[in-house]
Amino acid sequence: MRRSVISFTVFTVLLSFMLFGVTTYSADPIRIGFNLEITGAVAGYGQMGWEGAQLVREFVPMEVLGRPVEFVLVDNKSDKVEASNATSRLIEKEKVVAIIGPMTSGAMIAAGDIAEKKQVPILGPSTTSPLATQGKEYVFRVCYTDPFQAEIGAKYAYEDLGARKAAVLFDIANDYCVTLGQYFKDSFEKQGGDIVVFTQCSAGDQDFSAQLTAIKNANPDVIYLPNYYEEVGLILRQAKDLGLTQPILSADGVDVDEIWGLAGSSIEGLMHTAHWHEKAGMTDVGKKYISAYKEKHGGEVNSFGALAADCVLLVLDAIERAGSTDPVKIQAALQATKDLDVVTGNISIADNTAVKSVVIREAKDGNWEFKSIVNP
Amino acid sequence: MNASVFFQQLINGMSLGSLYALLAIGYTMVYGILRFINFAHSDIFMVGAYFAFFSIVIFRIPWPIAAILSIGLTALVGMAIDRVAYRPVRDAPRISALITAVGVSSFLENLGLVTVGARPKAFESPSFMSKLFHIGDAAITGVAIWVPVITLGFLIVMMYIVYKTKVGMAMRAVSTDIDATRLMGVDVDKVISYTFALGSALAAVGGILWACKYPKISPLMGVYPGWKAFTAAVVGGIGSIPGAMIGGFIIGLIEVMTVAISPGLSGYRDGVIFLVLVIFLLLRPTGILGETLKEKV
Amino acid sequence: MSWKNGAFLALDKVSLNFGGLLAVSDFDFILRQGELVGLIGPNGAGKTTVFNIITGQYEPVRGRVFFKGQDITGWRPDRVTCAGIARTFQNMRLFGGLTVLDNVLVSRHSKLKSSVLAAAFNFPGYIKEEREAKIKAMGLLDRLGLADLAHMRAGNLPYGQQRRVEIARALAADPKVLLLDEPAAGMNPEETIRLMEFISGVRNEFGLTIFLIEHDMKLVMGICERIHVIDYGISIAEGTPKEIQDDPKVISAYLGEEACDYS
Amino acid sequence: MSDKSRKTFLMIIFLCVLFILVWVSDKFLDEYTMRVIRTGLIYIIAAISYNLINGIAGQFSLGPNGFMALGGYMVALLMLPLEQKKFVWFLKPLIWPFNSFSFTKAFFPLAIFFGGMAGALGALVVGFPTLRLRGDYLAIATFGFSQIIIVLANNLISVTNGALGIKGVPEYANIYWCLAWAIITVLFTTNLANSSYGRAMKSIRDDEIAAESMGISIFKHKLLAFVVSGFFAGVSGGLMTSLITTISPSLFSFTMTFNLLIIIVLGGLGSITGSVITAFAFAILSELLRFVESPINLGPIYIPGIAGMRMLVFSFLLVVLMIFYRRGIFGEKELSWDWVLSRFGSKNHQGVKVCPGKTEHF
Repeated sequence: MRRSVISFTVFTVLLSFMLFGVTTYSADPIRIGFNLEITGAVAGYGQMGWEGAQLVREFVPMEVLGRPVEFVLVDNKSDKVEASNATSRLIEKEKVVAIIGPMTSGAMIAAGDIAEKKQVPILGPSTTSPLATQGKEYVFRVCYTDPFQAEIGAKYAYEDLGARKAAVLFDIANDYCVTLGQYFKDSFEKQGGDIVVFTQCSAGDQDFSAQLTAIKNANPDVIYLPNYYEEVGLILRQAKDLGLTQPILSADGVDVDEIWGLAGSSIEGLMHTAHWHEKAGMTDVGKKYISAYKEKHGGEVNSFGALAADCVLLVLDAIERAGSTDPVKIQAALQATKDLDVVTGNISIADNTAVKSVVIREAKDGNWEFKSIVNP
Repeated sequence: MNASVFFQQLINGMSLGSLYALLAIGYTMVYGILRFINFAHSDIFMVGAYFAFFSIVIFRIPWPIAAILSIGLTALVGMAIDRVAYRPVRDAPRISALITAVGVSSFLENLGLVTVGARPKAFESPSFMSKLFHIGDAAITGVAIWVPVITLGFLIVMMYIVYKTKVGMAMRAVSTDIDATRLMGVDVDKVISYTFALGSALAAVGGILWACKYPKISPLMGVYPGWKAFTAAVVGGIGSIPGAMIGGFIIGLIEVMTVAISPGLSGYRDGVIFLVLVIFLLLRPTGILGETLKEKV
Repeated sequence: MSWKNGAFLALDKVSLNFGGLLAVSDFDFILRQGELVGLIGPNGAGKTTVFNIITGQYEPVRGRVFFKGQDITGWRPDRVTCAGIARTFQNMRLFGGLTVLDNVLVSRHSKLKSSVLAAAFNFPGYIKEEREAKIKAMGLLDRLGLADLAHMRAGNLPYGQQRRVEIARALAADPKVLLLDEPAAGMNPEETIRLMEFISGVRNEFGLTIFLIEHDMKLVMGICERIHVIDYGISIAEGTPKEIQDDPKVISAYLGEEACDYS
Repeated sequence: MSDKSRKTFLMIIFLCVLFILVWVSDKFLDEYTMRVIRTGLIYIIAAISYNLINGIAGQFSLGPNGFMALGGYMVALLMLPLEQKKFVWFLKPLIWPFNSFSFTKAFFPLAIFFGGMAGALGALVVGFPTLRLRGDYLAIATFGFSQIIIVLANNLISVTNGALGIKGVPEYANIYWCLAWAIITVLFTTNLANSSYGRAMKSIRDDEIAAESMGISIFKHKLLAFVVSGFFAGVSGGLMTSLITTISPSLFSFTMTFNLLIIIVLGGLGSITGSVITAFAFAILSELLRFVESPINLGPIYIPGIAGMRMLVFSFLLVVLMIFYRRGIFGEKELSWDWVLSRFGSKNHQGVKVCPGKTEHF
């Protein structure tokens, strides 16, 4: 009995805490919210995003309109419910002027709905699904959409690699992989190519030998792997073990340092559509970002962090141009972004999506080598 | 599917299956004795792989010593889990033990996420594991050959321990009637501790071999192999060590052959495995080699 | 089964084995309406197994079970109970988390006509039924001297009272035949005597046919009209208490057992 | 006034007070707080439905996430506006009949009801074969089925849109609907648990063999509990989908089941009151505990937060609870008017003798 009285009391106290607010803020700093996957199934991406965003502090003064800029991070546990609540919290409680994240499209779709309603701009570093921005004025992305990237991949495979038969192996449980796979197939077939194997794996799979054996048996000219680095690393090893020698093409999801370790020597020759390359017109901030990254974390930079850094730069620029911290004005300024130098290149915003060039890179001798660039 | 592709897929299935088998033995032993599913077993498997990772990559301990060290450490972790979490709920209703196991499993996974981070680590396997053999058109890695061989070796050791040694005798006695064995003066808790140690050691072997075959380790790496291994234990007949082996091979082969026969349906692969599990539970809950356990009225 | 026409409950050459071990073998038995029959035998003789076969917990490998002329072999236990055979358990299986009253009410559940929705939405028809069930259950508890304990958790009661709750629970199912599995186990002599009176009493009051397993020979000899002896799953003797006491086979089966001072 | 009508009267007053409270908070509290409260109410529905099968009927199921997913997809398919449907299914077209109609706002409760029916139907299909199994076997089989539901959701792109999920579900799950469904769930489940059927379920939980021997059809009652549980799981899944306006297979992953398990164990297996309180507290605490694990940034001093601490703490709590405090906060007890009246000095209250309902107080 006494115990339940105590728990009731504790509960009530906590509730009142929540209702009447725990923290008081000075109106002074401009607050930018981060709604990231810090824990849960896809925690790696959120953690990379946060790393990247933090790095911007190292080389860009955190001050706009004469006021300091503050970052507010909220974990969404890779969960849609939490992503919605987190967005609401950032807007209502933390009074942020713009939100960066979530990293994944699914969570962004949930979060974007709330940001749209409250008219606060929300920027997805790597939310490539076309559904994320569809019908939304306040939802932005700084990466390209899946259909666009898949089309470039398909064109490159057909024209530059001269492939006529392609195999696709994608993760059915991941919207990014599904959309890329499907659009690659459509685009490749439209150009006159033939998809000989269109096979799936599922999140958490570690053995792809059955799918790869089927691919080997069909003997395609190119293999398209529109998956994240975690799967691609293993697939590459297993493909090599099975004696697959075809060129392998992947997408921006592999641009993480860990891919080198995961794939080992099998990475040699992997090509992918990427956001940047030093030989493809690296911006000043990009160079600063890379040196700051190497200094702080060591290893190769990853695109997830870089894209989150892009978001920060975009928001800072938009606040500057808007001359106000009113989220509505910031949204208008974001939509009007033209030729802005960010970490991954020079971008403009059209249809709430970054217009940027696609770089194609190839893994050679432990480095990404520049292959080609496709301008929008 | 021509003969060489079939052969290739067979090899794929066998080597995957023997990894499941190693894990399944741990499930089956604990279930045979305590009649409860050790949900945390799949995470002990993960812990084993991380121990090996740290001793090899971070501390640069030579391979064979590192493997033995991490197997021993994992066995200790298994015993510790039993001591701390499972022993207190041994006399509690079954559901309490199960929920405890689910909790321990989640605890280990989240502990992993907090301490080593969510991003996967690349595992360095010894060179003899990654050597490539060609038989006809089929390409076989060293690991694909070594895994079944090592699994068989451990199976023989396990069978010896369970059927020929005093501890094994005690284990079998406990699994038949825990109260009667206690009355006969056997330290039941100790026997159960040994069971956990053995099961966890095998999980560590599985984890290390798994990491050699799929050199990507992450805190959640055990989840899916765990379920599939458990399915293998059920299919083979829970409580039976050779059954776990057979079940492991069956699940490995089903998994590979589902994709091999129809690549377009590979998205349903996990669904097929769970369907097999459910079908076995319904039609033959005792599995292939299991014994019927009748509830006493 | 013409020879069993007079029988209320009949077992016809019933056999059951557990993993090659014969638990019951070719067991023949009849129970006439209104009788009070005892089943005795040394430990592990298969007495409870006979009960389990009757109530459907086990399905015999051979032989049939008849109740009121109907073949009930292989029926599920709940169906057997609804047909009119209720039982108690040797090791007592009360619903420990429920109150005494609720334990008894569980047995009334199968008599319920209201649907789930009627019950969950408290329709008047259901409330009436529930009230009637409660009155009946309280009446039974009162009859067994348990009315004061109606709202106690059954699991918290002392042993003797739990036994009585078990009997009340079985009676609440409105049985024609009551199977009692060692009702006097763990009771002191005084309690046993009261139990004997009680059993005879309920038999007359409810017009029951009773079949009981008991170790306490005083009780068995005192109230049973007929006794059936089983050893190693085989029926070895049958007759009135007097006949059984003098049967050499029974004496040899019990030789060495302390419990044979049934003077 | 009779005991029963007094309770009815109190209940009506309580509901009125609750309604006024909600109305006031809806007017004066910010949307974030209201959103958390709505999440809490939905968790209450899910937790009670899970407690019905696990705590009251004593059957360890690990599959409520599957039934929630079924309810969620049903509501999404029914409520999504037609033009949105055309856009969302851009990989493969949506199948008939969902591509030809959508419900208007007025039919939202009906859609939720259909969501519940989808969950109930799923529970029937899953329960019919699996409920013959006991204990851990049942747990695995239900887990297996819930995984199969998720696998199907990923693969049946022309129904579920696969991993891309469905977006743009209208947000009609306002505080009143959430509260109404939560009240319906609490009342229905409480009544059911205290009814003859509920007793039968509890008897199965306590001793299956004895229950069967008392004339209870084990299978029928397990299935009943499972289907009712599936219904409310479906309802909660539907409300959740409408609340966050989107659904995809990852929304109802095993984590959801794990959360619900913590909730019902913490509240006390079998206690509806416990489930209500812990479910609501869970939703609020998971928001409140945010500041514990988020990094603290005080100008020059930067304290990195320990991400993932919440889940670690929850798992630890679950194990500790099972070891030391197995019965949870409420055990099997319920907060009842009898108790409230006896605490707060209603004179001459007699709730003993042949008083209906639970009389066990804490």
